[in-house]
Amino acid sequence: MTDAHYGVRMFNKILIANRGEIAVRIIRACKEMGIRTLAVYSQADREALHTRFADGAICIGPARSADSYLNITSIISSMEVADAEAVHPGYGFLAENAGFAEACEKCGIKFIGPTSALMRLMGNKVQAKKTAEELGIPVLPWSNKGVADEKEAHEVSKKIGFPLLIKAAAGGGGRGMKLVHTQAALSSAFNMARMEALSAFGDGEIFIERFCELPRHIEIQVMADEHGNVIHLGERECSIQRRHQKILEESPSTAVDAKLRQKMGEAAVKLCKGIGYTNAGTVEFLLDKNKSFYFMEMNTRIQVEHPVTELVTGTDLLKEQIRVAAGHKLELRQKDVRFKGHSIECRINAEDPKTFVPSPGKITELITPGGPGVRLDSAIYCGYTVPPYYDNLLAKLIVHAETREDAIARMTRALEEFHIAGIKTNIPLHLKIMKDHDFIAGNTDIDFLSRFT
Amino acid sequence: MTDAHYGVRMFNKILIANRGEIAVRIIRACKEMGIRTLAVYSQADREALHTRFADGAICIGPARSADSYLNITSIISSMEVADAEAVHPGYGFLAENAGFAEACEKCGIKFIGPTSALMRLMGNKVQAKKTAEELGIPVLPWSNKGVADEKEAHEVSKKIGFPLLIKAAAGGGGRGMKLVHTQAALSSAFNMARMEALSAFGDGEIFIERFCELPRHIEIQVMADEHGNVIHLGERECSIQRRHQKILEESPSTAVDAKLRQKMGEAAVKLCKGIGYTNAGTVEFLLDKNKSFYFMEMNTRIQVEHPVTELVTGTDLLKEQIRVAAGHKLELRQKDVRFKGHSIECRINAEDPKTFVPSPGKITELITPGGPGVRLDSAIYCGYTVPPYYDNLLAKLIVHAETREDAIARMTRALEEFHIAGIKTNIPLHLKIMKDHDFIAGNTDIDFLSRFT
Amino acid sequence: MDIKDIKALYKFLRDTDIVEIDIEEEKGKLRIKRGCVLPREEAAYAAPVTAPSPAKTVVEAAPAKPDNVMVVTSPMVGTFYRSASPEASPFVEMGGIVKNGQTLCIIEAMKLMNEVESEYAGRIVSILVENGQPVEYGEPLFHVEASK
Amino acid sequence: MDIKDIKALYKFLRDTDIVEIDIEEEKGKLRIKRGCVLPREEAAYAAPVTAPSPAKTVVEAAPAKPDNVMVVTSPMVGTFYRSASPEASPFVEMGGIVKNGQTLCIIEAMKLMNEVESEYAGRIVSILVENGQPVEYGEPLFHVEASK
Repeated sequence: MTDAHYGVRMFNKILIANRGEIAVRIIRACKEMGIRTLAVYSQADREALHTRFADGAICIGPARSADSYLNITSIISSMEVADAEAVHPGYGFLAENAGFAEACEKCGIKFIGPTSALMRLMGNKVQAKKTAEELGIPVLPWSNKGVADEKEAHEVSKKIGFPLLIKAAAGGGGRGMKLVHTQAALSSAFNMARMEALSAFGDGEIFIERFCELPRHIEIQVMADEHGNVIHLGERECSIQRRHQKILEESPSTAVDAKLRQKMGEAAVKLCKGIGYTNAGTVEFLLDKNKSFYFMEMNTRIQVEHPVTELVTGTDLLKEQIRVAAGHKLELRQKDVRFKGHSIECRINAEDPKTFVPSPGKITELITPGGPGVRLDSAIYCGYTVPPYYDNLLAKLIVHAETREDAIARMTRALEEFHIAGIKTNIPLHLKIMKDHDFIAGNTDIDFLSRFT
Repeated sequence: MTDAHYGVRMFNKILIANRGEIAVRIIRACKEMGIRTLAVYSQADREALHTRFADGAICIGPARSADSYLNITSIISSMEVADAEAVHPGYGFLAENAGFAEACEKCGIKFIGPTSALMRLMGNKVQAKKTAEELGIPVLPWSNKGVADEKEAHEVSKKIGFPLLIKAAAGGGGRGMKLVHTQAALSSAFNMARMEALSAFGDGEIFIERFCELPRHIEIQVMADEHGNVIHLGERECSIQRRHQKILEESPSTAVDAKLRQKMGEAAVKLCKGIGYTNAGTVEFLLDKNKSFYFMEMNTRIQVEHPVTELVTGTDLLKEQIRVAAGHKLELRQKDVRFKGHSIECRINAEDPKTFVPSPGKITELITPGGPGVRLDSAIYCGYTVPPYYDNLLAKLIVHAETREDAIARMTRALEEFHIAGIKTNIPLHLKIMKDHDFIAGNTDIDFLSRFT
Repeated sequence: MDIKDIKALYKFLRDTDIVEIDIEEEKGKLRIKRGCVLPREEAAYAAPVTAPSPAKTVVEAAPAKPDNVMVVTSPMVGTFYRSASPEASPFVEMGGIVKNGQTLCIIEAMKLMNEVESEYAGRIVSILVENGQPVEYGEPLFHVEASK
Repeated sequence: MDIKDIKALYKFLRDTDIVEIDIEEEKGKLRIKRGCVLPREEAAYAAPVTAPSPAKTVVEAAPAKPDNVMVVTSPMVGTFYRSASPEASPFVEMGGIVKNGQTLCIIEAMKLMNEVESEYAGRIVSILVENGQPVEYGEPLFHVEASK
């Protein structure tokens, strides 16, 4: 089959190796492109929307993720059995598992994402940071390599100063981090970090970097084809986090102007070109109070929060991922990327809005918001039982409006319309954020939510 | 209260004199503008979404429309009692009732729409047509005034020729029309039409015009402020109708290019300027096979299908209506109106998709479509009972995409996702249209659906 | 905000002409709207006081209505008046005996005074709306204990 | 498309290695997908055949399974083979007696051959999947009537 837009080859069938809203999102993109979809599901997800919406569905294992959505053998076998040409991993699960990407490469299945080699390079935070630094992208002062022992840690600390952060090379998203304020605390923190990294990631490699006080978390969306073209699609402001879990994202950031956007975008593109990156990716930066930015890590997958970028740039990142994976050239050139209006995404989680305890169970009443400028990427319906086995993201409520003020007003009314009974959700928390003076003023940093709740 | 955007006065509270999806749409606009909303509802609509979403709600009568949503006294009294400054009539019910607009004017309530005098002028099709003709806007050859008796009808027919249409001056939307092919049939058709008009509209005024074979129904959206500024927002293709009821609309029309759009738009603006029109309005044209267009009538209200215009122009017509009614100048100038992409709206009705018999009742299962480029303007939820007393529009599913081809693909997948159980809907009919070769090729006229079903 | 506070607030409101009140606190939001009685609760002898979700609360202010107590409801939206003019005495008083067809009150709608007549003969046992307060269609105005 | 047509179609499909069939006609769409059994229906002795909404139809091809008939399900996604190689004879035949731990079939996944052993001793009363057909996790493969 050929894609009508290009006359170039397109996949006949794609397996979606994920569940929840992102699996639904991928199915939507495929359907609109005329590509057949194959869902895989665990025994707990027989009634899930991705299982219902796909053209075909294969049960790959019991509820436990390790036996189903992380079961590489089952997933590759499903592709062979159902004759799927490509796999989209979504985010989470196998999306950043280089071993899975490699297995696909060996079986002649197209993994919709970068190569396994690129995933390994960026998956190791020491390698990633070193690579960025060598390409001239600003990084926070750091140990410049893995730190072997306490002694080396003390030497590094003299160069960097306190407070400093001890991090696991195999970590990411904030996992396996230790903040150290004094020389006295360094040794024990270092040893604890190494032990934790070893048990959590099976890799005890540790590095040290300067701690940046109250930064913003700003990330740049990039898209690269297999012909050497790379573009960026502006930034996302992701500072509103709870324990390194983002709960609200927006684009543009109130801290980024056109000039800074261009600088950060160019840094992200330089990194991608330097490593020969392909497909969608996100380059994460910290932005300090002086508007200096530092490379943190790169996520080699589509992000949960990709819709805010889609709404301000008018692109479809999922379709672009698929096109690029099929060998197409990028549709857009950098000079054609336009930013229009303001977009906010609220992650609607099944959890107590105060204690954050997950709240799985049956949805007994549901009114979803709609109307102009409202997009809902959801995996729920009235009568659906949210299983307790997976993450608690129910839906992403995304709005687009001309100005940030209008977007906040729109999000507020959409959140007020959103009614879910039977389980608890964090809708009240989002409503509280929408009415918060600091949020309205655009004064957010990664401690926003801890001061706020 | 002042509108942050302008520093000009804005209403504190608006009463929404309607129900269903349009009432919800108006409430959404008000909420985003910081205006308090007052719903009115019949005893059959206590559980309706507009009753639930508004800041306040007043029961104005029993289920029957004549006693509730058409009950002018109750509605005006509700405004006095709850201190609402303005009323939005939506479409249908009192939206084109000049008497209601006049009562509002007398009570010092702002009717969000044109003046009662303008509504009367355009409400009489003979007056409207005469006015348009005098302003130099093309009309089909016609009797140039009301036709008093059979004798006059025969004289007119000699000038116009057959086939011809006999119409009621007080009609509209196709009601009270007779198609006459021969001289022999003229007398009886004329007398029947007059009798029908008298009994249906309480006004026996009749006129005659040439019949146009298989035209397209193209309408131009206009918006006028109270300072003499008028703009048009392009066309909507509304040819897919069943018994003069539109069921699917799109913008742009496959039959209208930029040049024709400009010509038709200028004609619509000329009419509005000529009569001193204010607020939102729609100028309806017939477009014949030679791309000649003829003024048909003007609708002095917001239309069901306004969202397709909003999506291709990036405007919010409801908010603009409210701003203009509060005395603001139009935000946009004609030269700033841009048309981007393609939009299609499907009206989802509670009816048998083959027999068109209405299907009220309880919605027992509901999965609503979402994801990128999908807008749902709906008044239903799972567990809601669709009452049998009102029209059967459940929801408007609207998509926006870069091209018409992409919009059709998007609408198809959205319709496939849309699952309503407990009542019958016309979703299968819409899916059939999306797969129809003539529709895909853009070959639609007002007989499309009759040939199709 | 607990049920006692809501009851106290409601008691206060009953003696005023406040129709609706919105309270937003750190702990949550409360909206009380008076004058709207659901038909299935018409027999409940009380105007509902509701706090919107997440914590829906309905306060029932009085015990269930006996079978021989009839409800006179408002035939229209408007303002309820107990007398023909501010100076005049009320058409009926609590405990008063009324005849079928006797004027009970006036509903003013669009500057017009509409008399509401009793469809029952009996004794007025409750006057459910304060003088000068707005009423909606179908809203209970009086309870009349029918004569046997 | 009525129930008899669907049953006939299903009968045809059972004898082939077709996994999924989509039929689009003027009257509607029918999709039949084999190999997916809902857990609560595992005991129903049949693979479900479903036509997607609006007209959901489930064809039950066989009567309810007696209590002493055990179901052997697939432990993984893969391709079902009844013998070790195309030339070899099947591990088990209809009506054959099997021991606990005896190899019943092979599931090929990612070029690896995985033997499936019986957890029951008894007689093979149904072979639910055709040789060479794909199976999903948990899909019933055999019915074994347990020895008493």
